[in-house]
Amino acid sequence: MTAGLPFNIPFLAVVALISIGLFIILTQRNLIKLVMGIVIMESGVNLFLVSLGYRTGGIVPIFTHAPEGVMVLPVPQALTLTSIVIGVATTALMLSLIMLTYRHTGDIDAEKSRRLKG
Amino acid sequence: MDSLVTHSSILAIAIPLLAAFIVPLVSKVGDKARNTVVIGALALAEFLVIILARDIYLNGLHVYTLGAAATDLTIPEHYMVPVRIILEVDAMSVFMGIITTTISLAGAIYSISFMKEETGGDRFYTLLLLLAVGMLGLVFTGDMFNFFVFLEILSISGAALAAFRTRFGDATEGGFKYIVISAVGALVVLFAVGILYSQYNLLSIAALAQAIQYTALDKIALALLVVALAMKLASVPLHMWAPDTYSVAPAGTTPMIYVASQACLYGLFRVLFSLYGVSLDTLTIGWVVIILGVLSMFVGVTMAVHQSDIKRLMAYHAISQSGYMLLGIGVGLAVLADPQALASYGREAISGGIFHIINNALYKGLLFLTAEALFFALGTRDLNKMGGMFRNMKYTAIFFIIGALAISGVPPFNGFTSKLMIYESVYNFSPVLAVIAMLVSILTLASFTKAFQSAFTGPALPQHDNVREVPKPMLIGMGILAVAIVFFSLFPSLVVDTIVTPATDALIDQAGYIGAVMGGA
Amino acid sequence: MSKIVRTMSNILIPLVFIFGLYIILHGHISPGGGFQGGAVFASGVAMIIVAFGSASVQKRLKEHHLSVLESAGALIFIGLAFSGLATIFFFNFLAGSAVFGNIPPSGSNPGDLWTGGVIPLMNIGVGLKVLGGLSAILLVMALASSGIEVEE
Amino acid sequence: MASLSTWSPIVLVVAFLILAAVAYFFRSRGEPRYKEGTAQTQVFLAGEEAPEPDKRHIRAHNMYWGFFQALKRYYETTMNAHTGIINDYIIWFTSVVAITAVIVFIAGMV
Repeated sequence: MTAGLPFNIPFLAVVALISIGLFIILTQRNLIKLVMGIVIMESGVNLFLVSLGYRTGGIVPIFTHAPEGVMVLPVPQALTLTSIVIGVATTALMLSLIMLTYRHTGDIDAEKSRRLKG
Repeated sequence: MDSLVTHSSILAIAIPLLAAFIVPLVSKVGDKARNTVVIGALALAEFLVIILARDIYLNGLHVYTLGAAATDLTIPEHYMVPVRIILEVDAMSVFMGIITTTISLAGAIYSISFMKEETGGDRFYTLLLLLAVGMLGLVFTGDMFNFFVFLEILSISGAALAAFRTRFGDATEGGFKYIVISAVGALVVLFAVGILYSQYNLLSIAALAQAIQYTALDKIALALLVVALAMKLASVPLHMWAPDTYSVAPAGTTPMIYVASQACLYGLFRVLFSLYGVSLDTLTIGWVVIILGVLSMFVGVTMAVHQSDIKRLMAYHAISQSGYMLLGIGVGLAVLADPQALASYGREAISGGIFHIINNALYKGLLFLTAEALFFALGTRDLNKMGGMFRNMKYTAIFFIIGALAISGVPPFNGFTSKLMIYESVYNFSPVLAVIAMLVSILTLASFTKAFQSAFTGPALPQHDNVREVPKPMLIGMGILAVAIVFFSLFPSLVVDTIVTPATDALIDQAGYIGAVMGGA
Repeated sequence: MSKIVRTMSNILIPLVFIFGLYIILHGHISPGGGFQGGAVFASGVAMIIVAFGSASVQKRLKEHHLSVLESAGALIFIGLAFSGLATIFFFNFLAGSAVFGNIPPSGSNPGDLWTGGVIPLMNIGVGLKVLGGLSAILLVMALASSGIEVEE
Repeated sequence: MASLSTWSPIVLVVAFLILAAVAYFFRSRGEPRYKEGTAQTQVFLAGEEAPEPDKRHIRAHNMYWGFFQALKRYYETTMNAHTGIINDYIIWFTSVVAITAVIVFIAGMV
C-alpha cells in the first residue's frame, strides 16, 4: 500500500462507477445510453476485481521484470481480462441489435421502439 | 474405454466447441456435410454424457482438473487451495447434462428443415453449438468464475439466436432484451463472485463452501446471486424478458434457450445447496425461494390464459412450470436444517422438483416445437387466425395433445408424477401452497384447452386450405421428445430410482462435494 | 476522410500492425497476449476503415475471409488443448521439450521467447481469432451504418 | 418415495384402453348408412342455414370471457406492469435485490 493513500480509494471508485452505471440503466430510455450504462457498470466491476488482487509488498507477476520477493497470484488479473473479453462481445452484440432495431422502427428509444408487451 | 470415461466430462464440452468452429469451414463444402458435423457432435456429446452418468452412478462424483498431470490433482504442490480450472460433476450435474444434450439434439434435428428457408446457416449452427457448450459448461464447472464465463457464453449465443430472424422487427427487440438482462445479471453474478473472493481468496465452489462463514458480505453476495439467477430463470417478478424472447426465437432454439434458463436454475441450486449449504439461514432463504416459486406459478399461468399469441402463451407456461421446481426445492431447502422433516417430506419435495425439471424440459420442449411448427406452416403466431388444423397437421396435433396433457398434469403422463410428488410433500409443509399448486395445474389445463380448441379443432377454414404437414426432420425432432415423454410416463419409478434419487442425494450431500476437491479435509 | 488523415494513416497503420503482432508474440513473457494484441491489430483495421471508407475496404477484404481467420484461430487453440489429451485436456505437453521448452529466466532480463510450451502457440491462436473477429465486427458495423447491404 | 410406490401409470393406461374399447363399441352401434355431401352431414342449427366456417369457429380471444371479466382489475394490473420497456425490467430486478437483501439481514438479526 502506498504510504498515506487510504486503501479504500479504489473501492470508492468502484461504488461510484457501479452507481453511475446503474443510474443510467434505470433512467435513460435511449438504448445507446443504456448500453453505455452497462459498460460503465462493467468497468466498475472490473476495477473491483483488479483492486482485490492488490497485496501490500507483493510483486507484479511478470517474469522479465521481477525483482526478488513474493509474487502476487495473478488470478484477479486473469478474471478481469476474461471479463473484459466477454464485455467486448456483449457490447458488440448489443450495439448491432440496436442498429437493427433502428432500421426496423426508426427509433432507439426504449419506449417508442418496443412492440412486445403485455 | 476407461480413458474415455476419465475424459468424458471435458470432451462433452470440448467436442461441441470444436464443432462450433469447424462448422463455418465445413459450410463451404455443403449443407449436408455441415448438418452431419452438427448432429454428429451433439450425438457424441450425448453419448459421452451418458457414459459419464453411468460411471457417476456406479463410482460416485467425478473430478477433472484441467492442465494438471493427473485428473484428481486438484490442489497443486506448494499450494494450500485449488487454483486450476476444475470440473466437478456429480449426479445432479450429469442429470442436467442429460437434459441439455437431449434437448440440443432434438432442437438441432428440428432446425435442419427450418434452415432451408433461411440464410446464414453456418452462423446459426455455430451459435447453437455454443449455446450447448455454455449450458454443459455451466452445469459441469466446479468454480464460480467459470460459472460466470459459461453463463455469459450461453447468454450471448442465446441472445444472438433469439434475434436470428432479423427481418422481423420484434426478433431484434426480443434478442436485445435478453442480452441486456443477461449482461446485467452476469455482471451482478461477477460482482458477487468478487465479494466472495475478497474475503476468502478462493474461487472453487468446494473450497469456498468449506471456508464460508455467512458474514454480512456473504449475505449481500447471496442476495445478489439468488436474484440474478432468478432473473435468468425468469421467475416472477423478474420474468418479463421471457415471453418477449421466447416468442420470437426461431424454431428449435426456443427449447434450448428455455433449457439454458433451467441451467441457471441448476446454478441457483448449486449456490444454495453446495456453496452456502448448512451455513445458510435455510428457513429464510427457503421461504424466499418458495415465494418466488408461488408467484411464478400463479402469475405465469394467469397471464398465459389471457394470451392469444401461441408462443407467448407457451412462454408464460414455461415461467409457471419453473415455479413448481422453485416450490419443491424451496420446501426442501426450508427444512434442510431439520433432519426429521427432511427425511419425512423434504427429500421428496427436492426429488419432485428435480424430476419436474426433466419432465418439463421434455414436454415444454415438445410444445415449443409444435408451436413453431404451426408458425412454420401458417406464417402466423396469432391463435385468433388459426382453426381446423387437425385436418392438415395430424402428427403435430397428436404431439401437441401429448405435450398439453403432460404439462397439465393429467394422469398417467409424466407431468402428473412429478406434480404428485410436489403436492404430497408440500402439503406436509404447508397445505395452502399445495392447494395453490393444484389450482395452477387446473388453469394450465384450461389454457391448453383454449390453445388446442382454437388452433386444431373447428371447421376447415378456407384460407388454410393449402397448409401441409411440416417436413420430416421437424417431425423427427418432435418425435424424439414425444417418445421420451411416453417412456417417462409409463416407467416413472424406474426414472426416479435411476437418475432423480442420486441427483437429490448429490444436491443434499454438501460434505461429499467439498471432500472430492479438498481431499476429505 | 481528408488527405491529411489518409497520409497519417498510411504511416501509422504498419506500426499499429507490427505493435499488435509484437504483443501477441510476446504474450507469454510480458504483459499482453492474444486478446490484447488482436485488439490492437483490429484498431489498425478500424483506422483503415475510418480513413478510406468501408466501401473501399470491402473491395479488398471480405468479411467471410475474416470469419475463416477467426475459425482457424479458434481451431488452433482447441486443437492444442486436445493435443494435451494424452495426459489431461489443456496439459502443457511442450513444456520441457525441444520446442518452446525452456524454463523462463527469473529476475530482470531481456526475455526468452523460446519458453512457455503451448502457451505462445495458444496466444497466436487467440490472436488470430480476436483480430479476425473484431475486424469482422467493425467492418460489418461500418458497412451497415453506411447503408450498404451485407450479404450473409 | 412413498407416493411413487402406490402410483402406477400402467393401471391408468389399461383403464383408458378398456374405456376406449367401450367407446368404440357404442360408436359401432351408430347409423352407418349416410351419404357424404348431402344434408345428412350438414351442421344442424335449428333449421337455420349454418354460417360460413370463418364465422362458425370460436376464436381464442372469445374463450373464457367471463373469467377475464371477473378478474379485470387483476389483469389490468399485471398487463400494465409488463410495460415492455427494458429499463423497467432492470428496475424490478434492482428492487427485488434490495428486498431480498433486507429480508436476509433482518432474518439474521432476529
